[in-house]
Amino acid sequence: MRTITYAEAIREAMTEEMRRDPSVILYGEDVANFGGIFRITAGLKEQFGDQRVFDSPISENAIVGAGVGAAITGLRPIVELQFADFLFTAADEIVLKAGMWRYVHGGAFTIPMVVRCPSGAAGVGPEHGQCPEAFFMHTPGLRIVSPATPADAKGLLKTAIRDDNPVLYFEHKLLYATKGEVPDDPDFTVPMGKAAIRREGDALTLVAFSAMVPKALKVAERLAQEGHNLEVIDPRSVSPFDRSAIIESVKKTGKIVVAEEAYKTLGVGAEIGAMLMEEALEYLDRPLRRVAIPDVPIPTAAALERFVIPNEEKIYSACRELLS
Amino acid sequence: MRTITYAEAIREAMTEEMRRDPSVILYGEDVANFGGIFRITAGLKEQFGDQRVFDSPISENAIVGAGVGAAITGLRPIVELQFADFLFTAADEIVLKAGMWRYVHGGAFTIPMVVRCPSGAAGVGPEHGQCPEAFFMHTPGLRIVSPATPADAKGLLKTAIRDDNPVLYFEHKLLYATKGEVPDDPDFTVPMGKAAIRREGDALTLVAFSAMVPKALKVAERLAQEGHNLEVIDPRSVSPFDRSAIIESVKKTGKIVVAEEAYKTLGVGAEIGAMLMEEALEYLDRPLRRVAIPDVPIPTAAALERFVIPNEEKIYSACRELLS
Amino acid sequence: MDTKVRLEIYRKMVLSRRLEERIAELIKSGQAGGFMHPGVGQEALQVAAIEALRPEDYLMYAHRGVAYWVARGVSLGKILCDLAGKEGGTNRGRGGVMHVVAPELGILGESGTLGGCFPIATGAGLSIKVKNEDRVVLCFFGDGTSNRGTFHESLNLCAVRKLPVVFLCENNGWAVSVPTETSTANPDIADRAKGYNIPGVIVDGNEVEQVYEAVSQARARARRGEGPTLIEGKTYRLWGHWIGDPDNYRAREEVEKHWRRDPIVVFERKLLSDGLIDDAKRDQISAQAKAEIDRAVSYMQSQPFPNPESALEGVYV
Amino acid sequence: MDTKVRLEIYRKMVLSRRLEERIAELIKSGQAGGFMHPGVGQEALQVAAIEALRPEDYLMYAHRGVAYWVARGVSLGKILCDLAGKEGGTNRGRGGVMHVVAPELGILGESGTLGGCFPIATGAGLSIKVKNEDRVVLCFFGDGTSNRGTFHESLNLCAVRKLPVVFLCENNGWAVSVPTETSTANPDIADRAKGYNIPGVIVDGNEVEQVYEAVSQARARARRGEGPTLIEGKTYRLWGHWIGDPDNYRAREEVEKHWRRDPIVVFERKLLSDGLIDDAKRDQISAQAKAEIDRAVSYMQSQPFPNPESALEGVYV
Ligand SMILES: Cc1ncc(C[n+]2csc(CCOP(=O)(O)OP(=O)(O)O)c2C)c(N)n1
Ligand SMILES: Cc1ncc(C[n+]2csc(CCOP(=O)(O)OP(=O)(O)O)c2C)c(N)n1
Ligand SMILES: [Mg+2]
Ligand SMILES: [Mg+2]
Repeated sequence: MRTITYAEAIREAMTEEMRRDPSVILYGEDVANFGGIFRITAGLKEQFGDQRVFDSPISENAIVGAGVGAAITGLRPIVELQFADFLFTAADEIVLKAGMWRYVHGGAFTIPMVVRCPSGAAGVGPEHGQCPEAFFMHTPGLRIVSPATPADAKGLLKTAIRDDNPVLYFEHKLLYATKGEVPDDPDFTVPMGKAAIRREGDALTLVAFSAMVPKALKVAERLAQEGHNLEVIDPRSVSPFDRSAIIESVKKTGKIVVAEEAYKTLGVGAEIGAMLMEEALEYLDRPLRRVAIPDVPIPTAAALERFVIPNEEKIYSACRELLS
Repeated sequence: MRTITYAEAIREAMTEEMRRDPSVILYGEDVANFGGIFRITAGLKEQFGDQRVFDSPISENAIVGAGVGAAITGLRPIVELQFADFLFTAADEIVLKAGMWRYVHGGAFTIPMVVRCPSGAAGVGPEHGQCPEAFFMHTPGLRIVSPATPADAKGLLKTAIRDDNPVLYFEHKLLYATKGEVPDDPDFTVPMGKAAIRREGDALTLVAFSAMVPKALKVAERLAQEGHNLEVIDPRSVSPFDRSAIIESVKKTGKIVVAEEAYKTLGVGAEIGAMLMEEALEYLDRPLRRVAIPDVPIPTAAALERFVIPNEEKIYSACRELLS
Repeated sequence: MDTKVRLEIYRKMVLSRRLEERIAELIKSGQAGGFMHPGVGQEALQVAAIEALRPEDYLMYAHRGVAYWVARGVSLGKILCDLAGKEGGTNRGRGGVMHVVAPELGILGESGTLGGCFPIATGAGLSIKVKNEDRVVLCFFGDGTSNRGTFHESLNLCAVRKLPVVFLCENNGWAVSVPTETSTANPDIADRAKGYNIPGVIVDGNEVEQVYEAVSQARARARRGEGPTLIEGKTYRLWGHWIGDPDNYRAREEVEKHWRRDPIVVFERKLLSDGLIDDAKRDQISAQAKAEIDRAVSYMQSQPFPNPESALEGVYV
Repeated sequence: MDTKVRLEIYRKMVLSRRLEERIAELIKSGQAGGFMHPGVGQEALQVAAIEALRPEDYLMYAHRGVAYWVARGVSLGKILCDLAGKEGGTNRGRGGVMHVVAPELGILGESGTLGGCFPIATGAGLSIKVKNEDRVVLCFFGDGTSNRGTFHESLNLCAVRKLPVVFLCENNGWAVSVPTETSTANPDIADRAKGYNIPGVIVDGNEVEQVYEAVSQARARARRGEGPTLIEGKTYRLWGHWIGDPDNYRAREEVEKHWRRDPIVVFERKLLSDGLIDDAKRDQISAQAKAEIDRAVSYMQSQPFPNPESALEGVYV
């Protein structure tokens, strides 16, 4: 085990997979010469050459669509979008091409591509700061992964690159610098669709993914000191989505809070709530609480952003309310 | 009161509003010379001239984005997308421009534009047959309207055209030919955000909008003959969303089924389920049932499409299950 | 141009035309549904261009008719099954005729949203370049489709990375009811090539030899690693936009004028005057086409509709 | 070119440069945050083009610096408040310096997704045409941004409907770390004009007179109802892409070479040799700039941060 950052974990995963499989390529804006505006791809062009790692024009439709075209003809492209929000500029390529090209063509192709999407609010407004997992979770055909730790960042990215389905890989900008232990085994991978129980407990189920996980764990510690043992569940991927992990936990706790960095309406918490109403109604002794962005575009000014993005205080009070 | 079709109602609304307000314009592919591939805009160019009604290139980003630009400079554009699915080809213009231009610019502008989107499965697959309301319901800044009757089609479109917010107006292709009574009053409008109770009852709350409404009403009749009085609620718009109408009904019935033509995961039913778990948990005596597309792209062949699109039979059995 | 090739092109043009005539009957008699956009009038452009390819090349066809598939050798029976939404086709009723596919023939499928073809073709070109393979991509699209932003992004990306993609615009003067001049500031699509520093070539799309020659040269250029070419074939859609189109937006005279340049008739005259076919041969080719189509129709009729539950299969690997 | 105009352009160029220097200090000392993309080196292009407009014209600026706003007359204090995320700016902390707006000056805002500007500018042009108003739209964008599909869709739509929009590309040779030749098949963006049957003009973007002249002509053409013009100004970004950019991807020599063509120095020399300014005048202009900026900074510092709850206001009308 070594302790490395989330950013290093992502770079390691790409490096190892590109070494392992010559059909893996990487392109996007500023990924080659500059090593990515977040420096995630630094050194990859030097290692793998300018055919397998190259800078693309500012052409998000072509970037994503070419990934689909490359994937159905034998490559395993990793494409980097500079910000997850730019998925909207290529939504047809994401939703109707990556997500459905296989199905509408009767399974004639596999689409082994990964779209790396730096997500998360960081004082840059709604065009550079969203976490749009929920948008694309509604679409059949896509895998959607949102690691919260360096180990998951590495293990899930390796799985995504090896997977034959298109994967949206959300890497939260505020997690890049966070450190954590990562196994040395070059074949260490983390399966998609398997939630991580970050902390076991029976008082309340707290679901959080991506940058919400560290916040959720702090809240759980604080409540532990107040005598409440929370179960913190990190789904890690919302497609495939480990529904049973959440259902089983709620059967035990009877209470659930979902913390996410999405707009509240039809955020991931909505699906969780509806699923529990379908499959665990009799176990629920308290109402659902969703801690999410209150349905306004993410403002840029720190004073405003802080107010709309879920933080420990808000997660804490939502849990407290249910526990009292 | 006259009896006209849903298609005629849409045309009437546009005609009257264009007559009433010279700042209303209409453009899109084939809308002028041809009168629209569904003939909805027939005759409008002849009445209002080729500056206010014109054919655009096949350029969805420019079509929608120019609508935003025209709206912030004093026009009230109605833009027609040939199929609702093409919203994905212009998602940046829809989500981040129409939806947020006002907010990020501190309220400097209003965005009085309407995007008309023919929706619904009709043997044409997932690129010409989706009902994508739920996708855009997640986004702050947009109004989303889905009329089910000729009266609502007319009244809601007039409201949408007069509204200063961007409105996605979903007109279901299979409803175009349906007939219904429409008030003569040229100032007849229907407010957004006010659900219609299509049928009163206390046995179960059945929520349905757009083309699901006639199906829901047939199911309600059938169950009435079996002695169960369903309450059928048509939200008519999912943004603004008349949450209280649904909550109040469920407090009375304790049971809810949501029927929609969206993919099940994170469809509108998900938000309804989560909302009820937040605000009406103690009133629910039976689990939620969502009748929706089982998370596969809409197949083209009739035999397959019929299997995935909610129909009376599926809605009926979902209700029956809860009633037994 | 090689005689065998010319005869093969003629045969496939005739076969395509006869097949679309039969499809029109099937649709009108309710034996098939689907969004069928007939290619009648554009067969020379479609067939000649595809004949200029090699078996290993990739094809992104457009939504305009059956000739692409016929030229590439997709069995007619499969095409009809896709049209009718039956098993026995290429996509098991999933995508219908809008998504006919044949990876073994290099046919990569179709994007139902126009312009989706450009980035996909670009990606296929990227594969070829990265894997250093000896093949190219031929990407068909209409004049109207050329106004999608994806056209611009893809041509630039292909040009700057010198990807082996041949872009072939079928400029038939109309996009549904909209004439090219109404939607397109410069109706010569090939003039856009300068903006990407690539060759832009205009040919008479109803002249088999011109099309074959232009595509052959573009293919050779792509193989030399010099990148994409933008070819524009001027042609005309002789039938409505889709089967059932009232087609009341075009002047009858205009349509009739173009019927006189029906590419099949034009090419037939040449072959006759060059003595490559005679009336007997022509009748034989047309009879063979009819027989082949009859077989395909009965194959289609013999096929079952897909099992409804199968709709749930194959979203993910 | 009118003397008053030249002096005004010079004053605004100097004011913009000094303001960006001050903004860099504010950011480095943590008194302001935000995504600031400095425009140092491109002031001639930005200021001269905007001086060629009339008060009633619309402006879509790009993300590259403050000169657009300064030239159009936005108060410096407001700009700094937007940068600092405070009240007293143009957008109440909603959009920050990426969304400076001033409808009363025709400034329509900015799209944070590059290329979003093109359709919006097109729509503003549409308004002008439909309402038959006497104004035009000036739309700035970078060379890298010109590769978005929205460029193509919008230029074609403006050209085919003859909308009064002037498209002005600031070709500074780089898009963040990517040189134009690496991302753009034809680095002369103006060559794309042919594809839309509109004039494409290349000017030295560091030469005030050339820019002013080109924009004036394009504006006149638009007003005559002849439609859009595509102008490309060759220029150079003298600072990093954003404040804090390591800027380690460009050769120092290249950057130094361009510093020798610093548009302010170039223009200053001309004004001196033409006797329009002398050293005293120059120092006075620079002193006035400093004083104005000092006032703006204290205004900014005196302004409160927005009330957090206000984040919930104003999504809908
Ligand atoms: C993005 C998108 N916009 C619109 C359509 C609807 N549509 C299908 S075919 C067509 C006309 C295409 O014209 P052109 O590209 O010239 O091809 P042609 O039909 O003339 O062969 C249109 C508008 C679509 N399928 N996708
Ligand atoms: C759609 C989109 N893609 C990428 C970005 C990130 N980005 C911001 S500025 C920039 C470079 C723009 O280059 P250019 O247009 O040449 O303008 P310059 O910065 O050189 O002035 C990039 C890639 C963005 N904001 N939007
Ligand atoms: Mg055409
Ligand atoms: Mg640049």
